Amino acid sequence: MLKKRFFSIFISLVITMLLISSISIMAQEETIKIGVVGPRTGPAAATGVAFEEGIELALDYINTTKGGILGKKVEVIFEDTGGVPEKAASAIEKLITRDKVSIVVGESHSSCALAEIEIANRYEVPFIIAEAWVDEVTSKGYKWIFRAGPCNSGVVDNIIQWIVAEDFKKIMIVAENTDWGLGIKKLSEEGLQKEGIPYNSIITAVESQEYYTELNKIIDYAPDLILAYIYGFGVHDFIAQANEVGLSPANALILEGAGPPSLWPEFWENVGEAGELECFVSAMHSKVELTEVAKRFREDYAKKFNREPTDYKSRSIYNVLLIAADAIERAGSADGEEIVKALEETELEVASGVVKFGLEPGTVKYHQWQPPMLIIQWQNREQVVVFPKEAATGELKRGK
Amino acid sequence: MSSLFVNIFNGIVIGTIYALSALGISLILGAMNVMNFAHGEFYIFGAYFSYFFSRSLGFSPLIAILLSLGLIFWIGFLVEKTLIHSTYGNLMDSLIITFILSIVLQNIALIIFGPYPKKPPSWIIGSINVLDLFYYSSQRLITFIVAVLLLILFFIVMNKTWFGKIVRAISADREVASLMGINCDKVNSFSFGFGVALAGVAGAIISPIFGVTPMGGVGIGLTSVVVVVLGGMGSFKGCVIGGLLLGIIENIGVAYISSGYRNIFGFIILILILLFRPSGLFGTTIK
Amino acid sequence: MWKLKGENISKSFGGVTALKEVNFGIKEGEIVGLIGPNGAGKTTLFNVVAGVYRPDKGSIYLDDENVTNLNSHQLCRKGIARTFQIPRPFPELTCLENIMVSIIGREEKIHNSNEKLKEAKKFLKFVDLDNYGNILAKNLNLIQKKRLEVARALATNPKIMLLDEVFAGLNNTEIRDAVKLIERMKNEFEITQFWIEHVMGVIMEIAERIIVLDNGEKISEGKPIEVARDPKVIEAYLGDTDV
Amino acid sequence: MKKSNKNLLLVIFLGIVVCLPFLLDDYWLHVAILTLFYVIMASSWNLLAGYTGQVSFAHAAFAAIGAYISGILSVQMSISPLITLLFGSVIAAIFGLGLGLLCLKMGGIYLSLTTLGFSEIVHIIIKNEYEITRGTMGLEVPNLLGFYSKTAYFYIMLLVTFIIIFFLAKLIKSDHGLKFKSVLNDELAASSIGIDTVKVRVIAFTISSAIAGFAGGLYGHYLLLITPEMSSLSQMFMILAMTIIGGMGTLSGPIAGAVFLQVLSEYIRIFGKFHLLLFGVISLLVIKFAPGGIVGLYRKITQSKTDPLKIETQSKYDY
Repeated sequence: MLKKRFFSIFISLVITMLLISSISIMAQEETIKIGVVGPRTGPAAATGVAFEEGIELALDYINTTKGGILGKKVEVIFEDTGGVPEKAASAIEKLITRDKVSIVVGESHSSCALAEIEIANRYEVPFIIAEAWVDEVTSKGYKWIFRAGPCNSGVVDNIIQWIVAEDFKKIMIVAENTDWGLGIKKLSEEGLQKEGIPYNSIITAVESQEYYTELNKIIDYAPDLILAYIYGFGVHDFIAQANEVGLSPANALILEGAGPPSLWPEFWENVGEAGELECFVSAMHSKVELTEVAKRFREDYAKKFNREPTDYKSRSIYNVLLIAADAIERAGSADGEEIVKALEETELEVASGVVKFGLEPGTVKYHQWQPPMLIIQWQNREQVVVFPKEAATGELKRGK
Repeated sequence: MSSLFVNIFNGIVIGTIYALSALGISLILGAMNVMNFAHGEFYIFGAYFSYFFSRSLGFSPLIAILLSLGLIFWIGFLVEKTLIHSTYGNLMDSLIITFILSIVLQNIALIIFGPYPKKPPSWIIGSINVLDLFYYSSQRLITFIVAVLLLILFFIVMNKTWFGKIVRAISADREVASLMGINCDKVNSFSFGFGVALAGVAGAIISPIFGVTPMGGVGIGLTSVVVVVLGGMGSFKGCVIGGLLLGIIENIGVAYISSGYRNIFGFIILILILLFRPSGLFGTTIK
Repeated sequence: MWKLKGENISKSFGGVTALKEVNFGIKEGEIVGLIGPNGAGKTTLFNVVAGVYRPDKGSIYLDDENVTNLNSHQLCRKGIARTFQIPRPFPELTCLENIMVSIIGREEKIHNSNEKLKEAKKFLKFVDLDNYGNILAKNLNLIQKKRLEVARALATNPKIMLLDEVFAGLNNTEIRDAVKLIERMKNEFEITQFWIEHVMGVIMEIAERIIVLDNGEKISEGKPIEVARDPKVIEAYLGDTDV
Repeated sequence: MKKSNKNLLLVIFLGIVVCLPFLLDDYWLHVAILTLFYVIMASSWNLLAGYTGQVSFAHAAFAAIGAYISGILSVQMSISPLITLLFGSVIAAIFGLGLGLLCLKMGGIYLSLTTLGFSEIVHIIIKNEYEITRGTMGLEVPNLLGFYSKTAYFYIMLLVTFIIIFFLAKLIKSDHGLKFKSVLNDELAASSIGIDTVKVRVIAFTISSAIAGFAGGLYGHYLLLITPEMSSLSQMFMILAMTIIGGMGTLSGPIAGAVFLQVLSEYIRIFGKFHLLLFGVISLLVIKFAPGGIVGLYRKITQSKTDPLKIETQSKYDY
C-alpha cells in the first residue's frame, strides 16, 4: 500500500515535470539571448532593482534606438542568485543550458561570481562580470571570463594613492566579515604597509547595526582617516553613530569603500548631518560626465524613471550589456569563440569610459577593464570629486 | 576606562529594547503556550508602519507610533484567528507555523517596502556629553526613556488591570481559568495581538536609530528568544533582567573578545542556560 | 517480607503538599486497593511509585531493593507495570503494534520476531481483542482501550501491576467484565496488584486489603470491612460531595 | 490495486528514474541531482520530526558540518573525497550524538531552541573563521570522482538516495521504528512500558545527523563549492517546508515534497523575487487545509468513504 502511493505520487510528479519542460522548449522565438545574474532577493536585493533599471535602459537603446543586433532583437533573461553562491551556480547553469544564452553578464557578489565563473568556463560561454570585485575572478586566467568593472586591488590602488596624495597619517580599517570586506581589508593593509603608513583594523559582523563599541575603539586609536568597508545599510549606521559618539570630520574623515550606499536615496534620511564631508569611492558622479554615453544614460534614466540615477550599479549593468551587444555584433554570430575574440578586441565607449580589456595572462589585469574610480566627497550635500586630480571638481575638506 | 562605561551603558540601553521585544514572546508563550517564531517580523512591520506614517504621511512620531501599534495589534489578532488558533496544545505545530510565517512576512515586507533600508525621522538631533566621560546620542537616550516607561506601563497593565489578571490566571493554569468562566479564545486572540504589538512598538521606537530592512527582524527575533530563555520562560521579570544582561554581555564581548562574533554570545548563553538551568534565571519549566 | 514498600514518601508541587509521609507495603500476590476522595494524592502516589515523579523525601523498595531514583522505563524492566486513569494506548499504532512495543521494550535477545508476534497475539486474546489486531488504537471505544492498555502492561512481564481507576466511566455490565479480567489476571499470571479506585464498592469485594489516603496522608489501612467502618474514612468521604 | 499492478508500477517508475539522464537536458539533470539531495535531507529530518516528534533546527547545520569537514580534509590533506565524505558523516554523527545527549533529556521546545542556537553558532563560526573555511567566499573543493560528469553524479546520488530510503524504510518498520513511533505517540506511556525514551531519541538524532552530514558532503563535492549558506535558516526552511508539504511522518512524504518544491521552484523562477513568498504561502495553506501534506491529501481522497475500522494499516504485523 505504502509503496503504491509513494510511487504513483512520484510518477505523476515526474510526468508533469517532463510535460511542462517539453512545452517550454517548443515556445522559442528567434532572438539573441543575453543572460543576467544578480541578487533579486535576500539582503542585497537593492542591487537587483538597480540591475532591472539598467537592463530596461540598455534594451531600449539596443532594440529601439539601434534596431537590434544582427537583425534580431536582444532578449535579456535575468536570473536571481539571492546573493547565495549555490543558487548563483544553478542560475547561470540554467541560463546556459536551458535558455541557451549566447553570453552572460552581471553579478555583484564576489562569492557568487567565483561559483559562476567555474560554470561559464566549463560550458565555454562568455561571461562579463560587472560588479564583483574579488581579484580571483580575473587572476584565475579563465579564457571565457571578462570583467568590465572594479577589482579590489584596483580600487585599493586608487585609495592608497589618494591617501598618499592627501598625506593622511594614521588609518583605521573597518571591514565587514564577508568575502569582499575581508579581501579588500587585506589588500589595503598590504598597500599601507608598503607605504609605511600606520594602520589598525577591526572586523565587524555583517548583520550588525550597532557600532558603538567599535567606534569607541576607533576613538582610542585616534586615526585621521577611517576606511569603512561595510556594504549596505550598515555603513549608514556606522556614519550616523560615528557622529553620535563624537567622531567628527575634524578628527577623522570616513571613506566608504563601496560607493552605492552613499548614493542611495535613503542616505541622507539615515545619516542626517553626519553625512557631511563623508567620502566614497564611485565610478559615477552627478556632474562629471566622462563620455557621451554617460550623458545619454542619465537623460534616458531621468525620462524613464523620473529621477536621477542613484545606485551606480544600474549603470554598470547598462555598460556590460552594451559591451556584450557590441561584441556579438562584431563577432557576427552567437558563437562563443567568436564572441571572446571580439571581446578581446573591444574598444567601446560606455558610460564610464572607453572599454579595453587587458590581455596579460596570469595577472589580475587579464580580461579586466577597470573604469576610472573617483573619490567623491559630500560637501553641502553636493558631490565633489576630490580624486584623481584630473577629474577633481573641488578640494578635499577636512572639517573644523 | 571610559570605554568600559560606555559599553555597559550602551548595553543597558540596547538591553531595554531586547527586554521590550522579548516580553511579547514571553506573554504569548505564557498565556497561549505558543512559541512565536515570527516575532522579529512583527518588530520590523512596527518599524515600517511608523516609517510610513511619519515619513510618507507626515504624522508626528508619537501619533505614528500609536497608529502602527494599533495596526500591528490588529494584524496579530487576525493572524491568531486564522493561523495560530488551530495549533493550541501543540507547541511544535505553533513553532513550525510561525517559522514559515516569518519567511512569508519577510518577503511581504520586501515586496511592499522594497529592499532599500528605511528610517523614520529622528525625534531629536545631536548627542549629550555624559559625565564628561563619553558622548551619547540624544535619540538613544530618549528611546531608552520611552522604553523604560513602556516597560513600567506593561507591568502596570499586567498587575492592575482585568486583562493582566486574566492573562496571569491563564498562564498559571489554563484549565482552572476556563472552569472559572474565562473565555480563553477571546483572551488568546487578545494576548497574541498584545504580544506582537510589544514587538511592533519596540521596532517603532528603535527604528529612528537603526532603521529597518526586510531581513532586519531575524536577528532581533532570535535575540528575543534568547532573552526569554535566559530570563526563564514565562517570567516577565526574567525577561527584563535577561534583556539587560544580554545587552551588556554582547557589548562587553564585542569590546574585549571579538567584534566579528557579535551575534554568537547570545547563542552560547542560550545553550549554556538550557544545559545547566533550563528554567532560566527566574522561570518555571514548561512541559 | 514486602513485594513493594514505600517509606515516608512526601511530594509537593510548588508549595502544595500532595503526599505527606506516606508508608505502605504490598505482599507478593496480594490485591491492595488505594482509595480516597478527590485530590487525596492517589495518582500522585502512583506516579511516584512508577518513576514519573521523584519523591521529595522517602524511599521505595521493590523486593528490598531501593528503586527510588529509577526512571519509568527502568522501573518497568524491574517489573512494575501500570495503567492510566484515562487510557493512553498509542493512538496511531494498531492494537497488535501497541503490544509489540511492550515486548520489544523488554529487550530480550532470545526472541525472534515470530515468537514475539505469537506472544503479542496471546496477550490480545487474553483481553478479547483478537479481532482488532490490525485496527488503529484510536478507533477503539473506552472499554476496549482500557483492555488494550491492560494487555500492553501485562506484555511487559510485570511482577506488580498498578491499576489506576479501571472502572471509571464504565457501566455495570462492563464493570463485571472488568472484574473477571482482573481475577483472571491474578490467577493466570500471578501478578500482585495495587489498585486505585475513587468509588468504594467493587473494590471492597476484590481487594484483600485497603489503604485510604486523604489530603496526602494515609488515614486508614486494613481489611475492607474494617476500613469501611473506620470513622476517619467515613468522615473523609462525607466531606467529599462527589460520592 | 493488485500486487502485480503494484510491481509493474514500481518497475515503470524505476525505469523512468534510471533513464532520467537520457530524458533530461543538462540543466534539468542538475535540478534532479539537487532534488535527490533534498530528498535525502528531508527524509532524514523526517525520521526525527515525523517519527519521534523532535523538531530540530540543526539539520542544515549538520549537513554543513559534513560538507566542511569533508571539504577541508580533501583540500588541505589532499585525501580523496570518497574517504573524506565518510569522515564528514562520522563527525556530523558525533556532533549529533553530543548535542543529542546534552539536550534530548529535555525534549520538546528546549530541543528546538538548543538546536536553533547550535545551528546559528555553526553558521557564525563558518562565516568568521575565514582562514579555514574561507568565510562567505565559500570553500572550493575537489570533485568526488576526479572528473566532471553530471550523469555519473546523478547515478551516485540516486544510488545513495535509494540506499538511504531503503535503510530508513527498514528502520521504521523494524522494532526500533516501532519504538520511535511509540515515543511520538505518547512519551509517558512509552516509558511506562519500558521504552527508554531518551535513548530512542538520541539514536534517531544521531542517525539523522550522520545522514545529513553525508548528504552535505555529497552536495558540496557536486557543486565544488561549499558556503555558509548551507547552514542557514533559509536552507533549514526549505527542508522543513518540503517535509511538511509532502507529509510528515510518512516515508513517501518528504520525497514527494522535495520533488514538488524543487520542480515548482523551477517554474516560479519567472516570478523572481516572489518565489520564497510563494513557498511560504503554499506551506501555510498546506498546514492549514491539508495537515497531512500531499500524501495525507492523497490518502484522504482514496479512503474518504471507508469505515475507519476497515482501514488497512501499514503494519508489518498482520494479524
